[in-house]
Amino acid sequence: MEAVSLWGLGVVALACAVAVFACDSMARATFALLGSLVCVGGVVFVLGLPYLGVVTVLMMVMEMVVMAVFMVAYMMNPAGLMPMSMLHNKRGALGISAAVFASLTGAVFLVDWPQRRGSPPRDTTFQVGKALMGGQMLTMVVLGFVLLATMVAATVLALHRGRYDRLGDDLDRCPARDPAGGGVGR
Amino acid sequence: MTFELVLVLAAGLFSVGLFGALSQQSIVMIMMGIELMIGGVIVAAADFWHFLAPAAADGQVVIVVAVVAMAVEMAMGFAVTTALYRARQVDTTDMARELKG
Amino acid sequence: MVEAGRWWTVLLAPALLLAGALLAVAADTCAAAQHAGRRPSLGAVGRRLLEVPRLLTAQPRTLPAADRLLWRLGVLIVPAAAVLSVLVVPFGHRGVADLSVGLVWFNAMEVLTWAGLWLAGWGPNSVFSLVGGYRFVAQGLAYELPLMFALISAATGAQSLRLADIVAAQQGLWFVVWMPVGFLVHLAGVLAFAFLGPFAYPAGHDLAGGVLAEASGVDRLLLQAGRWLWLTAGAAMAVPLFLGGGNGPVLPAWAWSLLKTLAVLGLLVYGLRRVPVVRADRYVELAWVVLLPLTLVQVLAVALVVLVRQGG
Amino acid sequence: MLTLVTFLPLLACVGLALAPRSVPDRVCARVWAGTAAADLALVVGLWVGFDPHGGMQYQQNHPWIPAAGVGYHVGVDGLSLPLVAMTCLLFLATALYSLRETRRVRSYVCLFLFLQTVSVGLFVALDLILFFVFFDLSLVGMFFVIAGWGHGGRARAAALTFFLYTFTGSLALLLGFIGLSLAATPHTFDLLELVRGNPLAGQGLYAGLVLLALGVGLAVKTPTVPFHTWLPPAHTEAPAAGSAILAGVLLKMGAYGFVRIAMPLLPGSWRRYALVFVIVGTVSVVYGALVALAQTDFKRMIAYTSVTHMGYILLAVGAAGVLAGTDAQARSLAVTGAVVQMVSHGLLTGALFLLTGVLHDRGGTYAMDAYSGLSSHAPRFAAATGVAAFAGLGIPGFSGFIAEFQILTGSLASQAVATTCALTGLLITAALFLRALRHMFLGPSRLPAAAPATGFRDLVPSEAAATVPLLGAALVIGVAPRFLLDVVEPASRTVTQLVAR
Amino acid sequence: MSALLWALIALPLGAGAALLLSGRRWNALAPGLGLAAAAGTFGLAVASAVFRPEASAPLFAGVRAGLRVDGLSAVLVVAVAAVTTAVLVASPGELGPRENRGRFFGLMLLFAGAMTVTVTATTLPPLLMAWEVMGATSWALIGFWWHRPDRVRAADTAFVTTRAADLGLYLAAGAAMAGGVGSLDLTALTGAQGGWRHVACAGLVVAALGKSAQLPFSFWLSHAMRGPGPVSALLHSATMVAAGAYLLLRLHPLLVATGWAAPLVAWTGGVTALALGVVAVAQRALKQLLAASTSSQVGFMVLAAGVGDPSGGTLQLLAHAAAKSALFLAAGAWLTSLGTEQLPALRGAVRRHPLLGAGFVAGALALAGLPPLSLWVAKDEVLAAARAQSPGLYALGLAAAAVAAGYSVKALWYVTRPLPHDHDHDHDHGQEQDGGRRGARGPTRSVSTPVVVLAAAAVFLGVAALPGLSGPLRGVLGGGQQHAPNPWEMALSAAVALAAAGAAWWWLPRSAHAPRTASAGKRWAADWLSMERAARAVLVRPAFALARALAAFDDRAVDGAVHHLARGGLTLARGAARADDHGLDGAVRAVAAGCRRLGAWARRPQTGLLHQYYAQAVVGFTLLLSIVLLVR
Repeated sequence: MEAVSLWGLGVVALACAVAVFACDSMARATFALLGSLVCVGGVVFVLGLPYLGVVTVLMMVMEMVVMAVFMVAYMMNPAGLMPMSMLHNKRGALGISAAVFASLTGAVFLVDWPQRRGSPPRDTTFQVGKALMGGQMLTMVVLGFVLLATMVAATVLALHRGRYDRLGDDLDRCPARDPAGGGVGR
Repeated sequence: MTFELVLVLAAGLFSVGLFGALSQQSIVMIMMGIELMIGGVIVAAADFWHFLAPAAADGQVVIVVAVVAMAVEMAMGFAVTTALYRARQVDTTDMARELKG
Repeated sequence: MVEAGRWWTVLLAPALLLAGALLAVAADTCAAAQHAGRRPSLGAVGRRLLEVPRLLTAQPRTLPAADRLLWRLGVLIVPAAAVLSVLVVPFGHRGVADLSVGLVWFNAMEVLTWAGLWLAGWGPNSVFSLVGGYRFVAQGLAYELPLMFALISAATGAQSLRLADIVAAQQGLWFVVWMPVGFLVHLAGVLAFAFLGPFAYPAGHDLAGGVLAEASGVDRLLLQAGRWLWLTAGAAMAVPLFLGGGNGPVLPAWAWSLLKTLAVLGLLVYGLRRVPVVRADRYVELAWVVLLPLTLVQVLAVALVVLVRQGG
Repeated sequence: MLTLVTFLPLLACVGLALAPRSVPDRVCARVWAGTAAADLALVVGLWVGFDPHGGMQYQQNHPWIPAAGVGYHVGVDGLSLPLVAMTCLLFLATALYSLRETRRVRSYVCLFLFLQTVSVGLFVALDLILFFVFFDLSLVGMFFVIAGWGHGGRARAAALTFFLYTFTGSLALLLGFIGLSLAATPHTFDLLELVRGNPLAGQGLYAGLVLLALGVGLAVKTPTVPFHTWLPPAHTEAPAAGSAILAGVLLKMGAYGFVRIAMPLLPGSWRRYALVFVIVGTVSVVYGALVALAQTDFKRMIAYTSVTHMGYILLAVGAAGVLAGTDAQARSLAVTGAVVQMVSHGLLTGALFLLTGVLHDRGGTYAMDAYSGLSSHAPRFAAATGVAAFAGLGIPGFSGFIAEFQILTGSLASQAVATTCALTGLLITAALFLRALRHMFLGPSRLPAAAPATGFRDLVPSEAAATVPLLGAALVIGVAPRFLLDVVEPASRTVTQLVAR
Repeated sequence: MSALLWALIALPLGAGAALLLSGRRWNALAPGLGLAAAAGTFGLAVASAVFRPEASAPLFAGVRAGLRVDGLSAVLVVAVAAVTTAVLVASPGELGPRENRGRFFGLMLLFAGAMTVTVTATTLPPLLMAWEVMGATSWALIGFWWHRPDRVRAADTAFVTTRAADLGLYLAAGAAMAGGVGSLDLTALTGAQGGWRHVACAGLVVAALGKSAQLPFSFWLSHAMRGPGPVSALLHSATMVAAGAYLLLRLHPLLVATGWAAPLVAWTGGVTALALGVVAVAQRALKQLLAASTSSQVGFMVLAAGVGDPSGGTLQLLAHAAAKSALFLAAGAWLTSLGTEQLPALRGAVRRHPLLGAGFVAGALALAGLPPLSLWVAKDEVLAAARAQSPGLYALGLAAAAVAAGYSVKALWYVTRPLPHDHDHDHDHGQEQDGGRRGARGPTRSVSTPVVVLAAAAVFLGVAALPGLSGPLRGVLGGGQQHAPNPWEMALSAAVALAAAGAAWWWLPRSAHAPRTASAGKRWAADWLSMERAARAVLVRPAFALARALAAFDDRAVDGAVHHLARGGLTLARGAARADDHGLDGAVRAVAAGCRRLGAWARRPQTGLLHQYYAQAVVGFTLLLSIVLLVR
């Protein structure tokens, strides 16, 4: 049962992956990518990591929806109605990725992988939770900080009017000049 | 045998993502390519965890990190693209080559 | 306690969900009539239900350069996701599939509606539907975080993601008693992802029906069905999370679950008319600035209680 | 007491330098003269209290750089006291002579006060490094005097040649000193200990090299022939007072170095290489006299005569080193002659240069053929120059004869051939001085074009007061030399004994 | 007693110095003061001759300045004082009031003092000091009228020549010291060991010959004649030139001790006497004739010293001093009054000034060595001693005596000719080249009396020296000499002198009118045997040439070498600077350029194209991965 599902999911994932760069419409590319990543979530689910699998699907769906918003905002031809090739250096990229694929698969088959050690715990979610909160606390802290930094940086970068513009030249205008009203304290 | 096959799947995803990243001009498309590559990594991590070291949680931590990385990459990518777009109405890497050496 | 049902429960659950949805629609038409001053009559309800065969036989409108694939996908996803999310909910002491990560599954299916609705909005290649889709995404950003933390507070209280464990944890005391904020935020969330009542902003009349603007025929039917299915699914989910699932003094577990679900559903349908449609950016401000901290405090309180109880 | 004598001028110099700008030049000159007179008085006091047979007296010894064995050790004996007296007398003379100086008087006075301190300091120094420090400071002082107040266009070039040339010599000297101190078991630069210890007694080659270094350093300073080419330009460009001090005092430093350092500290190698010094001395005598004979510039001629006189000293000092064929009395006579020659040359050539200063001040040039029959214009000037010239060529009755007689008598015993050659030097010196006198002072009267319309003014009181005492002192030494010889002879006897050991 | 001797020296020297320094201030008083000092000196001289004081003072280490008046020096001291007084009496006449008399009298007294020290000195240093001072004063006096460059040049020549000879004294002093005679005592010189004695003796001989104007140094005496009359009278006749002879007379024991010195001195004296006699005969100017005659007469004294006859020598010295100073005074007076010293022009000078003329005639006769006069007697003594030594010397002496007679008579002949009628005419065309004051005025009495007195002294001295009376004189001189001249020698010399005088008197009128075709020999003799030209050619000119050459060599070679060294240093510095600029700096700049190029290369991969970065990253990682895998 597991092998069949793995095969299925694998083939669908690859198909969607290829579809991402094959189709013209940006929306279709986005949702092909979503499909591929959902399959990845599925594979993870099947490989005995239910929590991570479902969380991956959860995150990917939200991400792709947001990406779709940006896709439409920035792409010249989001709907892919006017087919044009947005590619460059196709041959080079193909060559490199083929070479990488060949070397990786070669490595996969040549390297004698060690035998499995130990058996999966009963509750994998508990295992990862315990690890993150215990031995891997440093990773958790780092991830926390990275996420915080990303939030602040992304906001700052994306804001049209910058962080300080709203506070006027001398940074002291009391009700900051924000385009949209509302917000705390106003 | 499934272990190697899943790894091949991961390699495949990684390579397709790589091809996309290298060949696409649009920043968003490149980010999609990178997302696929990270997806490959997640698959590989799960595979390693499942087939080699289920006892330890390291494989899972790698997946968590990969997922966070994907989220961060996404956020920062679009922030930069927004800033770039707002500044110069350009969204392809070819036109944003000011940081040329 | 709750063990996975047999194979036929897979069919029973959708049926029950559909029934619930129909009941909700009827209640809604009665409320609308009462609201309009007329007496709620069975005929009005019947007329409302006749909509289904009308839509099924209607000629679907075709639009130029519509992305038919994505459109069809979007319209299908919304009801499918609702149905899938219910599989995890335990009915009395038996659920269809008792996943160890049932709560996350429900959340994942709930997020799928975002994708579905956006696709439904993008598909017809029309401005109003696209804007409607965007509105839903914006509304989603608003309600998603408080809803997640509400679910997390329930999970923290039960120290597990499995719904059966959550129900079991509510033997003594229902979570709604010491997680009221979580319950309210959950209800608001249910209304939000069913984009009904105060949260009908994506399908707002100012956008000529928003997401439903271009939907016609089967598409429109599926979308409408999806809204009401999600409403009942949300109500069903609230029961095991906050209202102790099948626990109850006298009646059997499934009866209590049914009763509680109908109660919640009634509460929601009652609330639909009472609150005006809230604009997404206004709600996002309320959600992120007020509800989010509250739910965080809620989770913190729950975690402390759990620690004290476990520690002591 | 000696430190007071040495550093009194320096105090005055510092006082003057720090004095407010408003101090008029005339006061500066008077201060200089006063200080010089006071210094001379102190030295006379020293002389009176000096016991000829007491060896080194008025000693003061304080550690200065103990790590390197260098101490501030000063003292006077028969050799250095006359020279110190002569230096003070000469500085007083130059002070009086410069009363009428007009160009930048304040710094001029400060420089000369500094030079006096340095010169006296050198003669009283009994520590090699102290000697060397004063040796080099004198170069610096003289460089500025020549460069600053020299009248020729090439003053700066001459000053630079003078400085670089003698400075290189001083470096060789320093090398020698270091060699000396290293040879001593407790490394010390103290002269008396080195003399007592006689460190280089045994080492032949090493001592020879040290003597070579010392010899070259001192030879450059007392200009012996091969190293003398800096002297004539330095003199022709230097101002009168500067020339007087350069010839009167600075040249003696080199000669004094031979007697004070080279002979007592390196007796063995001095005896072995004495012949070299004799030959260089003799050549200097004859060569200096002949080249002087061929000069047309009066001051340059006198400069070359200085080379001759220094040659005599070197001859005497060299002869004193040769033990064969002489007895102690002859050698000490030669050394005494050398010291007296230093004193007499200082007085006479100092006077001569001051008088040439007068000549240049009036006539604007030193060329002999530009003047003629000056006696008619300036009888007193002519008389003074005549007397100085005759004293210079060794007429008895003046210190020149006393010195040269002792040198020649003392040196003939061991160096018959060299001394006879040196005798011809006497003759040539006589010829050149007479020729100069005849050209300039006697014969029909003719003044150079540059001479002012008022004619050739005679000696001004300040100039007379400067030159006449010097000639008077030379006369006193010439007539009654005993007062000087009583002081010098015991010291030269000790030096000859040291060389002979 | 030594105070007397110190006084004897101090008086002339002190007075002289005072007068010299006073210069023109006491011009009027100068003669009186000078004369007083001279007289005082004379008195002291007589006193010291009687008491024979001795004195010494410490001079150098182990060397004392000793003075003693013994037999020989006593006589001389008195003689010097006497002649000085006489000359000073005559001097005011010679020098006009406008002259700088203070300087003249000062120098004369200084000279007298120096001469006194010379004769009384017993050790070499004072002798040498006095010797040199005499030279200096003679220079000052010869060049007294320094306005005329030729006079000064003559003074210089005189001084340099005598100075050259004086070097001998230095040599002698050094040799004595070397030879072990620490005290430098003249008498002890014979004790010097080995070769040093010969060296000392040679030095002394040379000095003496130089000072006494013997061959080959005698040419300076002809220049000395440029000085004023009294100077010639005092210095260049009586005292200075005699000093050399006196020295040899005193050091006769040393001469004998060395063996070769005595004959050398004797023969030099003889030859000088003869040669300079001939030169005197050939002279046309009176003073030049007298100067040459002085040299020849001193030759006799040197001959006496050589053969070891101090008393004869001294007598000769005294006689000659008296006679010659008289003649010079007269000649000087005529030079001032008649303005010329050429013999033809002095024709009949005796008649013009009878008293002066008489003195001159007496002096000339004495000079001729005619019998009863003093010089004849002295000459006989010397010749007697010479004969004892070697007949050749005796013959030489006789010939010299004959020649002496010859030139004396020549002078006499011209001077005693009858006055030419156009008396005044002579005054005008008298050549001025002798520089005398032209016809200032007639010789006053002050000149005539000393001339007469001196002439009288010259005559009467002869009498005292006659064999009968010579005992006390020889006793005074202390030198007991056996060879008293036997009568036939005296007769022979008298005959020779008379014959020569007669011949000269006969031959002179003929030659006076003969055409002036002077033969080569005559011209050579007239030019003082061209000794000066020889000396100048042999010594002076090469010395100057050598001097000029050396000066040039010094400026170019030695100074040049130093400047080349400096210039070499500069070029080295420039070379180093260039090397530094192009070499090192170049290398540094090359490295910099290389870095810039590398920089450019490093920037090439930074194309700004994102996809290329990815490609590079991937290739890089794969390489890294493969390395890690391969290496492990």
